[in-house]
Amino acid sequence: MSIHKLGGTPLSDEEFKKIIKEITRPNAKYLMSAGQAYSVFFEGLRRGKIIGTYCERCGMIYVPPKIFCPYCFTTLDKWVEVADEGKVVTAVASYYSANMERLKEPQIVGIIKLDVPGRTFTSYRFPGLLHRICGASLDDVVSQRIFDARVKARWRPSEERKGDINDIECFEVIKT
Amino acid sequence: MSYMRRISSLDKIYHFKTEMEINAYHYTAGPIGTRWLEALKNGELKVAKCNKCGTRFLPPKLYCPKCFSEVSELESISGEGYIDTYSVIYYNDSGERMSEPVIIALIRFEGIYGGIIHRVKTDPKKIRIGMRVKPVFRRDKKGSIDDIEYFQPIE
Amino acid sequence: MSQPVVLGIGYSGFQPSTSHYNIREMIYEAAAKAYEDAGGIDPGSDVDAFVSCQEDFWEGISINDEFVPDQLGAVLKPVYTISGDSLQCVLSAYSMIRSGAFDVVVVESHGKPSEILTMRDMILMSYDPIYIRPLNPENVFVFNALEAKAFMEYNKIDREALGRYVVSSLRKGLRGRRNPYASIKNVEAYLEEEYVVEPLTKLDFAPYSDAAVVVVIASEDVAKKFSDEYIKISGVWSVSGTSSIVYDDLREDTMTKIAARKVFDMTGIKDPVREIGVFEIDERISHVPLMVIKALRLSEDVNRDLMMGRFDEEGDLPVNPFGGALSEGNVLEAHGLARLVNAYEILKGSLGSRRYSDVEKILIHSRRWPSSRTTTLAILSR
Amino acid sequence: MKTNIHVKNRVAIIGAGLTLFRRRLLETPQEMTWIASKKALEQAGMDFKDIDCVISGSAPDTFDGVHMKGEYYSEGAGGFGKLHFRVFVGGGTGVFVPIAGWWMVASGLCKKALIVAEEKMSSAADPHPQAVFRHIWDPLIEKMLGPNLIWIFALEMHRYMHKCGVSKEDIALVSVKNKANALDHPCAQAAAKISVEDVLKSEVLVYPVNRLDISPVSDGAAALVMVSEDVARRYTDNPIWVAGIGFNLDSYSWTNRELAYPLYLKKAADMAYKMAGIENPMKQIDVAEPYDPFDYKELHHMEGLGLAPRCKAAELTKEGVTQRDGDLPINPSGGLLGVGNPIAAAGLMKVAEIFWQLRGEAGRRQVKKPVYTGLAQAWGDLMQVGTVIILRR
Repeated sequence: MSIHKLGGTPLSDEEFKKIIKEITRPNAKYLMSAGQAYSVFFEGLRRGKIIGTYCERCGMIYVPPKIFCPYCFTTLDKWVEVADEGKVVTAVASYYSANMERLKEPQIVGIIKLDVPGRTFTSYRFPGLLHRICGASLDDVVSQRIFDARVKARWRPSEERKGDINDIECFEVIKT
Repeated sequence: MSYMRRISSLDKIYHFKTEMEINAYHYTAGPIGTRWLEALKNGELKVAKCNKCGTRFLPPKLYCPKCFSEVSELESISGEGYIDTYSVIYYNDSGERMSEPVIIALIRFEGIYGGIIHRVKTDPKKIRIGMRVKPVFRRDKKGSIDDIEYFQPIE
Repeated sequence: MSQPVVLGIGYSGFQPSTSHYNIREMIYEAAAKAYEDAGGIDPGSDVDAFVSCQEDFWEGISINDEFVPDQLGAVLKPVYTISGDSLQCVLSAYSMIRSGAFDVVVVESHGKPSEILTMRDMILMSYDPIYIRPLNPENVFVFNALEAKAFMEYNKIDREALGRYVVSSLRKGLRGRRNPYASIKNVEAYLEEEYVVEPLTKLDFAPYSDAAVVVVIASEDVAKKFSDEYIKISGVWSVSGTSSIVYDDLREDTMTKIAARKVFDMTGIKDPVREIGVFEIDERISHVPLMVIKALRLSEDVNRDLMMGRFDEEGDLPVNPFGGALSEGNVLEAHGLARLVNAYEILKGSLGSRRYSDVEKILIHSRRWPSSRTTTLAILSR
Repeated sequence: MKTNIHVKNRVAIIGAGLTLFRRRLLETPQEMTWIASKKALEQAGMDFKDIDCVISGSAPDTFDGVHMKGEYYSEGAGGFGKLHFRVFVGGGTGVFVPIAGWWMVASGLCKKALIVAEEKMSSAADPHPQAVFRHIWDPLIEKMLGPNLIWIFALEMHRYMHKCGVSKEDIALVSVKNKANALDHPCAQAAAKISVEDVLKSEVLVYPVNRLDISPVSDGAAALVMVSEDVARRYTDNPIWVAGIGFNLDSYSWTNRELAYPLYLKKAADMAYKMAGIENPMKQIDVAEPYDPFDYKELHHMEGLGLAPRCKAAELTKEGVTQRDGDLPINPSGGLLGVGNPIAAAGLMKVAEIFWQLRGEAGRRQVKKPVYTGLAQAWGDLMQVGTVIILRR
């Protein structure tokens, strides 16, 4: 039967290994500007602060910041410092690294809805960050106790900070 | 913290090096391409042939580039072709002058649709469109278009 | 049938580097200007859909479609990406409006080549991985030079003609608005340049620029509500090349030929030489506009017509009269929109002298750079 | 977006074709594209020379390992010398290709269009195709945290479980159903008879995601032939009409919004329903193929599409409503969980399935009840894109 009628030619792992192939090692490197908003954000992290932008029209606060409000389409240049504290809106326990290598102990990561003094946000739009969560156990995740838990940024010592997201080591669960 | 409306000084702008890579891509050549590369590995330059419309073509594909029927055949050719167009590289991508200019040409073959882009080894002053050439194979071959080291003029 | 029109344009950048701004901030600036130019439209309530033309390997982000909406004011709106030249986005927007289902479509495109550190490898990644890439030539533009050689030999176009084109275009660029690379050169200086990849010298390649361009396209009926200063898109068509470049005839521009036939048919153009007032053509590599001139049958003898200045500002067939990509720089997929912006400004009378005040139709052309011959043509008219 | 009373030209689908979906195929991206196109054309009774436009889609270039890959694979669809462009909305691409195809035909610019989607993930062989997903994040912020792809879906799944009170057992039922449905699909890669137990006992990757909650890595291509009404009448007595299209994209700031409910999908669906004149999707949609790269996504998407009340999709699944012989068959093809997930091709496979279901040509996969209106949907980017197409007999 013709190949197209069969729908193609499957290869097993073994066959794939043996068969003739061409190989390319990609070299795709970039030097990216953080631009206006992120540069202020990173400078803030270096100084131990979480900085966002504030839209005067709709009241939304953007963390990470933007110099425009995507909803009102206005230019933003009001900067606000938000708390380095907040609560967990979701969290998971990862047994794999970025390169998909198996980890011995699961790493807990989550999304943190950050506090802004004097403001409340719905669960639909809020300033939030993805980060590692420390001081929580696998059981805290599985039992969903981690949801709504209060967490606070654990900062690297100021001399080790470089002005990137890893200046925050993790968000640590505040024991009550 | 007080800020200007915008940052203008360059030292306040953060930059990050980043990449979009994996270790390596491995490309298979398809049912006909694989057989064609195997032939190259044996030092033979073949062409694909469409049984429906008779088109003989290079590079080989599972489908005929003329009538889009399925292709299953390879045919031997002498390997003698001619230069359809060429270029000479005098400077590399980094802007350095080449110690020895490299000629790249599109080589076509009588009666064959398509052709091959490859190196030609000759004096850049002597090269011309229409010049007849043939492939020179490497000693160690692996089943790649690069098994042909270059094409050389037929005296 | 709804007539699609260009209602507004905005851009930022067109500089060798724009390191103070993240690309999304540049797009915001371009979008804000475009919406204002369109009569003050509100992206949230007045726009039906948004489309971005871009390619991931230029961005350094896999699936960069993710990052399209916010800076366009397009969050929770119909938004999509075409991995192609920005004139293909115009084609798609044109079709959306003609379908009757959409009234206002925003097209965005951008390029930030100043942030790409490994351009050579990226260009090589765009070639066939089995039959071309393994040659790994010392200069990846050699494949473009194969075409330049074939075209020039077959049509007996000499090096001086190419030089004349380049020199003239760089000078025309001095009158344009977005041209960091415009300059005064003479043909003698061009002829002294060494070949980089024969028959092309470094003057034959547009240097890189960063830019973002946003264009608002609308049906004529709806456009009228916002502004009466719009420009019609009379026709647009795109024709794909093949990545097996050896299947093609490199001596002529097959894609432009096919696309022109279709676009002239759509717009009822019988005699392009008489009916089209200005040509905005892709010149990111200098032999390409000459191939296009041939394919459009604008000239029997390109050497002679270049010598006579027919393609200059005062000629009867002005090509890129305010400079093309050689002057403004190669802005990657945004190139097609850069041509459109020039045409829009000329037709509105906001760019150039009275010389062009009677121009009715402008042809714009963009070809995918660097490895594909895929071509898109459009006719803009008053 | 106006309703379809303003649209003059009706658009029909008259043929569909698929390659096998497999972890590895020998064929090149061009050849895979050709196989799917050839099969779709054969069903339509057409040849490549009859086609005037090719609209294609494919997910990231970083899978195939070809920059500007649309320019590369389009040759296999006969794109050379014809109109072709490639659309790309991440995982939502597969369903978006016929959406773009719809307006190319509805506008009258194209009469006979080939709609094709291709993905060759196996080329990204070293270390693994999944490694490509490192590059989908904001490179300056999230990528610096060393995330893997499963993080974000696990975060969304867990938020959904928490908000809606859905258990892992409830979710696993989807995987069990879809993999079983795929046993009847000739192209399927991951068809299996498994139990909820098997899913729960499979390796935990990122809690709450286990290995059997996820669709596999695949090579594959899919194609449709999409034509204007007059052409359709000439070629077939049984055309399937495009009744509605919808698409919508939320903010890239995915950590700044509610993940338990896909608002963007509701908006995409509303756009399509409005065009198709559908007011009560739960009653008016007879069969649906929502996007299921993970099992929870089927439930999540049913709710976004209005095919289940919010937080109630798991209940419908438990009651058997979504089985092939149920009241609202969901993913009768076997979905991505069962047939496989060559990203863009998987989305288009879903549209092909609805086409075959409405024609009554789905063979052993044919749903029990009579079907007149069907829906296919895909999803992607940073959990922010919804693409929806509604077909009608």
